[in-house]
Amino acid sequence: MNVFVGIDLGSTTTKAVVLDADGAILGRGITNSRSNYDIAAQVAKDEAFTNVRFTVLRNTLEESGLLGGGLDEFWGLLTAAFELEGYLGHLDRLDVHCRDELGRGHHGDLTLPLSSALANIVKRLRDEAPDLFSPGRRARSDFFRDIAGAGFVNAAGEIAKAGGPPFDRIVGLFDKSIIPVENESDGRGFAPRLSAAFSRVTSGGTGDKAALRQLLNRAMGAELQTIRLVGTGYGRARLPFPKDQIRSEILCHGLGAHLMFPNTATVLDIGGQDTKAIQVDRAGVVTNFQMNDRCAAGCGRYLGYIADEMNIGLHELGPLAMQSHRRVKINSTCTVFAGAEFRDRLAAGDAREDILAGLHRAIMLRAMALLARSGGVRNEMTFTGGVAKNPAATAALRELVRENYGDVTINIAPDSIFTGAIGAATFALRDSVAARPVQEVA
Amino acid sequence: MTLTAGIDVGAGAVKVAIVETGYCGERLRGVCFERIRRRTVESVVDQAFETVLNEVGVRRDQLDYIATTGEGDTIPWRTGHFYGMTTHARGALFLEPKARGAVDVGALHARAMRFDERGRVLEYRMTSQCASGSGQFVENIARYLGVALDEVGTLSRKAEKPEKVSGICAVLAETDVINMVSRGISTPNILRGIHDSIAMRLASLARGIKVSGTVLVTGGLSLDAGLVAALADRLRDGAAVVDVRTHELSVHAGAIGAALFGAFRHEKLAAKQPSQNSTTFSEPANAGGG
Amino acid sequence: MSAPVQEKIPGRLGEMVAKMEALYADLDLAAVRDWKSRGQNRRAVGFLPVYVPREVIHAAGALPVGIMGGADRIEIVRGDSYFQSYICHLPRSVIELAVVGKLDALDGFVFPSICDVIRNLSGMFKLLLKDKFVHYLDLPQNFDRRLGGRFYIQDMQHLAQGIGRLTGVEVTDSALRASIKAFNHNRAAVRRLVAARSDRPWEVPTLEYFLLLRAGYLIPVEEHTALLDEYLELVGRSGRHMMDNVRVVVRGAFCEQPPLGLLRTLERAGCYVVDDDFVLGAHFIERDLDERGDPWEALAEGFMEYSVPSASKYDEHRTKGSELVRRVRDVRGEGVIFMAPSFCDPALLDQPMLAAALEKEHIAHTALKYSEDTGQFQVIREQAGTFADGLKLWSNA
Amino acid sequence: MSTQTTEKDASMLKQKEMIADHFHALAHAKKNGKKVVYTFVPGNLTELINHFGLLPVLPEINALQSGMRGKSAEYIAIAEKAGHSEDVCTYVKTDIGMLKAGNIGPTGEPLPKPDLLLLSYTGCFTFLKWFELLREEYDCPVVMLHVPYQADGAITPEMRDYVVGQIRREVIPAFERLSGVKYDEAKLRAQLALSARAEDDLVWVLESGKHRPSPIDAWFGGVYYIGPMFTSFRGTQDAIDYYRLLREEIQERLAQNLGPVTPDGPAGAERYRLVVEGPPNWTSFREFWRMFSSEGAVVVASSYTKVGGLYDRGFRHNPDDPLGTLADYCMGCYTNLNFPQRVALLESYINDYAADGFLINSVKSCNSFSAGQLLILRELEKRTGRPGGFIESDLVDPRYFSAANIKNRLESYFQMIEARRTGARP
Ligand SMILES: Nc1ncnc2c1ncn2[C@@H]1O[C@H](COP(=O)(O)OP(=O)(O)O)[C@@H](O)[C@H]1O
Ligand SMILES: Nc1ncnc2c1ncn2[C@@H]1O[C@H](COP(=O)(O)OP(=O)(O)O)[C@@H](O)[C@H]1O
Ligand code: SF4
Ligand code: SF4
Ligand code: SF4
Repeated sequence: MNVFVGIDLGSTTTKAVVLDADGAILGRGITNSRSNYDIAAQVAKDEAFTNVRFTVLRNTLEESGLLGGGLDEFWGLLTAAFELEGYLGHLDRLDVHCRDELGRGHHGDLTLPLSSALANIVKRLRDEAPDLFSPGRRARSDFFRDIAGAGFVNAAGEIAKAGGPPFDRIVGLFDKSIIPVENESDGRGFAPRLSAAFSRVTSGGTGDKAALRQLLNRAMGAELQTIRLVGTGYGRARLPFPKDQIRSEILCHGLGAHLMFPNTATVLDIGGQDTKAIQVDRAGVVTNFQMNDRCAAGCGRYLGYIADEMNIGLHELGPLAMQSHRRVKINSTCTVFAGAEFRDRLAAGDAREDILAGLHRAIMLRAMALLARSGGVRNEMTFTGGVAKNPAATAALRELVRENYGDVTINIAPDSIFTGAIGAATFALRDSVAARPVQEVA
Repeated sequence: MTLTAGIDVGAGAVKVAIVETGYCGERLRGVCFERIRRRTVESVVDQAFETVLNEVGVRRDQLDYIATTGEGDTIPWRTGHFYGMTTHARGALFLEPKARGAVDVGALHARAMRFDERGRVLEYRMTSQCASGSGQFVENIARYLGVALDEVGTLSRKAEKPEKVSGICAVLAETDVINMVSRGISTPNILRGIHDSIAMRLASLARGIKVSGTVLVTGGLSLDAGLVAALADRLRDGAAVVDVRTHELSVHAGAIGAALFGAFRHEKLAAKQPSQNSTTFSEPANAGGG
Repeated sequence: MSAPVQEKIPGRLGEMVAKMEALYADLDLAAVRDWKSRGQNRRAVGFLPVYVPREVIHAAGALPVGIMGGADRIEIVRGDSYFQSYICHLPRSVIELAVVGKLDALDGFVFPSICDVIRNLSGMFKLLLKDKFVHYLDLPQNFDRRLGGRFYIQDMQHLAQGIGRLTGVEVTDSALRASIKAFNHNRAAVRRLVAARSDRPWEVPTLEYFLLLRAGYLIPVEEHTALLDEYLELVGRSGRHMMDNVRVVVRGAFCEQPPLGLLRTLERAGCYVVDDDFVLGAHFIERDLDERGDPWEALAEGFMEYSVPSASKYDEHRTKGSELVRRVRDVRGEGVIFMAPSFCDPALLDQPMLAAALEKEHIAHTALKYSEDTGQFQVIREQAGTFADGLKLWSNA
Repeated sequence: MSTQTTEKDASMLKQKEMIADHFHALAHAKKNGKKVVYTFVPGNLTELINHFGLLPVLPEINALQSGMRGKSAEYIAIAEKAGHSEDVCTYVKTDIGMLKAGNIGPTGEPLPKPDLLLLSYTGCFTFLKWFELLREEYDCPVVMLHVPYQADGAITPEMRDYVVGQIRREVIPAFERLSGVKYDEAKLRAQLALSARAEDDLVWVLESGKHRPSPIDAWFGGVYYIGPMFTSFRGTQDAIDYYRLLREEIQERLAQNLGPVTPDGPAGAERYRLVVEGPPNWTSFREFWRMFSSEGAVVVASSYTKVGGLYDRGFRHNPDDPLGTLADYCMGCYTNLNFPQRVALLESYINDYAADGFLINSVKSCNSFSAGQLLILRELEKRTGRPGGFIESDLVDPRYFSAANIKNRLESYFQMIEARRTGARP
């Protein structure tokens, strides 16, 4: 199968989208951005390809009718097991890197206690893993760093309290090792991982093992031929592609939003460290844009700091803020001060959810200024980027748009975070169409 | 003899100091440092306060004056409050009698002050809206690089070719750092680059008030030898010779200064109303001391 | 930390303060609308800080209304889209007010030439509010009567004609004299207020002082004079106590005004503000103007010879440093706080010169920055507090 | 190609020589008994200063040069140390810093102290503060020349009288006192006639940007072209010679259909024609230029090349009305135009120079330029329908030049123009 790939290398997350020759989305992949951009791009792309293969597999399974009514259940188990396998693989490598670190001899007397603490933690994380990845348990981060990090820190806290080595030192092991873990590719590859997952699921004795495995092999064998790839995003200058395969993220977001919602006139994208307000014409071509300046106040990272301060996941922030009845007025300040501001307000007696509601509104106010700068909000508006996943942010946006621009349709797609990558992939497709005749002549 | 406590409530940590002043001068009896780490400030203050009282063997009611500083003016049981730069200057002078200037770098803010031989603040500056010269900044970068906070300084000092950090924003700099890692810049060179950029901001604060002579770095980042070195470099390339120092108890400067001013104030008040406060001055108050 | 809450003030004084607060909070200019509705064909003309001869507006039959931004009471949604982050805050809120229609009650606008931001804002108003009267008042920086004086009178006369076209009133000399008289009364009352506050700052808290002056920007001058007199009468009997605060002089806040929370923070941090340049346009001329001769000459003389210095006026005789020192001594100030809006070029560039003059006289000083919507006061409290600590701890040591 | 480079060098060498001579004369001013007047670029009274045999120093130009020579960061730090805020205009701080660091001029020779400060403030209030500050440093007399703003879009007789009156009654007598030379109107007329001659050639050069491809870059290149005219050489034979040479060189390029010459050599194909509002950045001038030239973007017209006069809109120094023409010149500079005028001017540039878009480089330092620029952007988009771009930097403060950020915006902007040009492709 011929495919076209778009990669959006954001400051926080890296996204990949795979299209077929008709422009239909076959798969998506996302990972957190990390110091090695090649790896980030590679991982996102692998994830997207995996996603494609899974789509193929699912179709094949459905067509075969092999599992009948049990398909959904099997599917749930298989995908969960696949994720679990991935997680365990990472965990192994985390363990190895932590041990390497211990072996370097920086830790003096603490080496032994740290080593046993580590063993303890890794065992714990392993034991907890199947539960974390059981089907139906959603609402956790997509990223190994976050999931393992949370478990690691919690365990370290308990061990330190129970007389183990100091908390900082244990957590230091994780901090040091997570970087190499993220910066090397998964090693194992798709097929063995799927196969291991399959074994996990079928060990219970579901269905016709041999027949299933055959189908699986077929789906895995499907050839995916990348015809063209376009990269975009904050880190695009560092992407390992030639210049003509790189597009500005402004154009990609504009086009992506247009493809998802063809009536889009205004696009707002709030990512981790930048906010963009974009106007597009009826064909999805950008006519105007504005970005935040050299200050990251009011971007997604702001919420990250708050989540850190509260020790909760990013996805939990929005719902909490939604419970507010009396929003506190906050003038959005420096992103780094977000935590302190939050603490201050708490000390002043404001309720958590009210403060959170105020913070969300503050972020959206900054975005409104950019929007106004770019030419205002026109009908329809599409909200993209990671922050669009946050219900309190979208609620604040709707409210502000209504107050200032009246009735405007606001589109928010569940996979809005992929907007830039969709735009990039579409550019890849269009470029290859446009390029072909030239190649033939040449 | 007067026994006083200073409590410095910061954005990142609570610091407590117990000081005894008398005929033999000022003596630091004990200190305590407790990071807040997502706990309520009150509980951290209580815990830190109890810890240090136990350590030096003093009861609360034996204290003549409990002085707060930093965000401590919300503590209901304080005797009085002094503002941050007042106390850091006094604490710096106590730790380094030659010092006539101090640069305090805390979790969110940085301050620079110049003072006289009695610790009287003559001029000061502090950062406001932007966190690009702060401890939190270093913490974030350290987290990105996978370096424990207490290694940051040592590593930074090993830098051979510090990488220039262009941006000013502490948040965007995180991405800069990712870029550097991907370009294969070594951890020491990155850290030193960060230190240099913070030091530049600090130096401009310090220069703004014309510090000279000996300057003590106080606050949490005084523990970061890399930053201290970078700051020393930065202040050296100006015309005036500045001797930048730090002290192992620098992080407690605010609390120490508060306790000392507490004593100062206590004596002043006592001089005004000797009868009311006379009990505080009686010998038995010393019983717990060593 | 959020701004500390003010306790309730009992009695008539409380009522007055409440009324002033209501005026302050009234971004829709209800008081102005109300005034307009009480007569035929009434017009109101807004003016920006600082040196605006309100007499001319008054004599032309319009209500002069001071525009001081939106403080921290409006959310800036559109204003930010007109200004980059490195421009002071005032024009954002003014534009915000203008584009959302909160200045609709005003029929014209006067922009005095105090800086490039206000200057450009006048042009923006021309582009944005095409049907309103916009006048840029190019204050002379040449103080020769035959040159600057003449030019200024011509400029004021243009202004009078422009407003006259709105109101249908021609500014006669006698009308202008009457206006000068009304404002002379007001100036005298303001002087009494200023004196009372520097004498007994515990009786006249900075917050109330500010609100009082601010009220004068929204109501007719005659009413304002009466308000000032009644207030002074009441606080004299209020029995407010003195606190252990230091006496400071504030400079730099002549244009964009600090938020109320900041004013409270200063007092809470131990500072009595005994002299300042808040709402400077309400008292930029420190004496009565001639009520008998040529009124245009009188106004020109008022600005050219008797107006208080600020960073926006050329310091022809190089006396601004000594003026400040004299002022500090006159009000027995213990120190000076330079408090300028962020990115205010005139005020910030002025500071080093003033600071040098203070240093020569060994007067303590410090500098803070704010913007009208500053919401966090910790840093300000700490800076002002340290300043007060320094003066207090060492006062008689 | 090689002939072209040498030809280009001719005008450039000429300018270099003029500048070197000027600074050399300044360095030896005191020794030669010459008196020195400091003043500002917009609306400068160069002819009058030269008339009295006085030597002009333009602190803005020194600040700009310090930026280009990589000295400004150090100077700004010195000024901030002396109590100046981070927020204020960095030209002022660079100048103050340079002064405190020994007042060494751009050619390495020392600059003389002023004997007089001519505070002619056209289009910028900061000038006023700047010379108040210099007065503190030098303790020398100041002459105030208040130049009224074109608030209602025109120069009124009252404004003109006011300025002429100030020149006649205050500036000229002060110059006479300082120089011991009597004012000679016939001589001034002759000078003004020389000014006008060079002005014709400058206009020709600037308008060559209308050609496609444009033989000049009217912003990055333009700042060199305006140099002699906007500074101390107007009304001199040197200026006439310089502009003659320059015109010939550009004529040559036009004939060959060549584009501008950049620091990296001749520019590639012209892909984007831009009108630019605002000054450039000096600290990373070449890098900045390269961000344009590498993408084939050429600036065909700019407002910055009008801060020292709107010659292309017809103004010429008029020998028949010497003081009146000086007054008109003072009041006619770009930053002394009101907003509707600025917008109309840019609009006509966009149309007359057939630009693909217009770009604003907003500098942090300069409220005079920057306050309200976003409204200009919006108005122009509305009126011309052509895409506007917006970038932010500073004149001489390297802390505010974020190359990655600017490059990102520029690339996006150029790609946007491209995408709009080609329209939607299937
Ligand atoms: N599940 C989620 N729930 C709420 N917010 C999220 C979630 N995931 C990401 N975000 C927000 O999105 C931001 C990252 O957005 P993204 O578009 O990925 O940024 P970038 O493109 O700059 O990498 C985070 O800082 C966070 O605020
Ligand atoms: N060992 C260390 N090395 C370097 N920095 C440290 C160390 N310990 C603490 N810090 C820094 O000190 C900061 C806290 O400093 P502190 O002066 O207590 O701040 P605050 O008074 O604002 O709470 C933390 O943000 C951290 O970055
Ligand atoms: S205020 Fe905060 S977010 Fe903005 S530049 Fe400074 S550190 Fe970055
Ligand atoms: S605050 Fe300063 S810069 Fe801003 S408008 Fe007022 S005087 Fe001008
Ligand atoms: S504000 Fe602008 S015009 Fe004025 S001196 Fe600074 S850079 Fe020049």
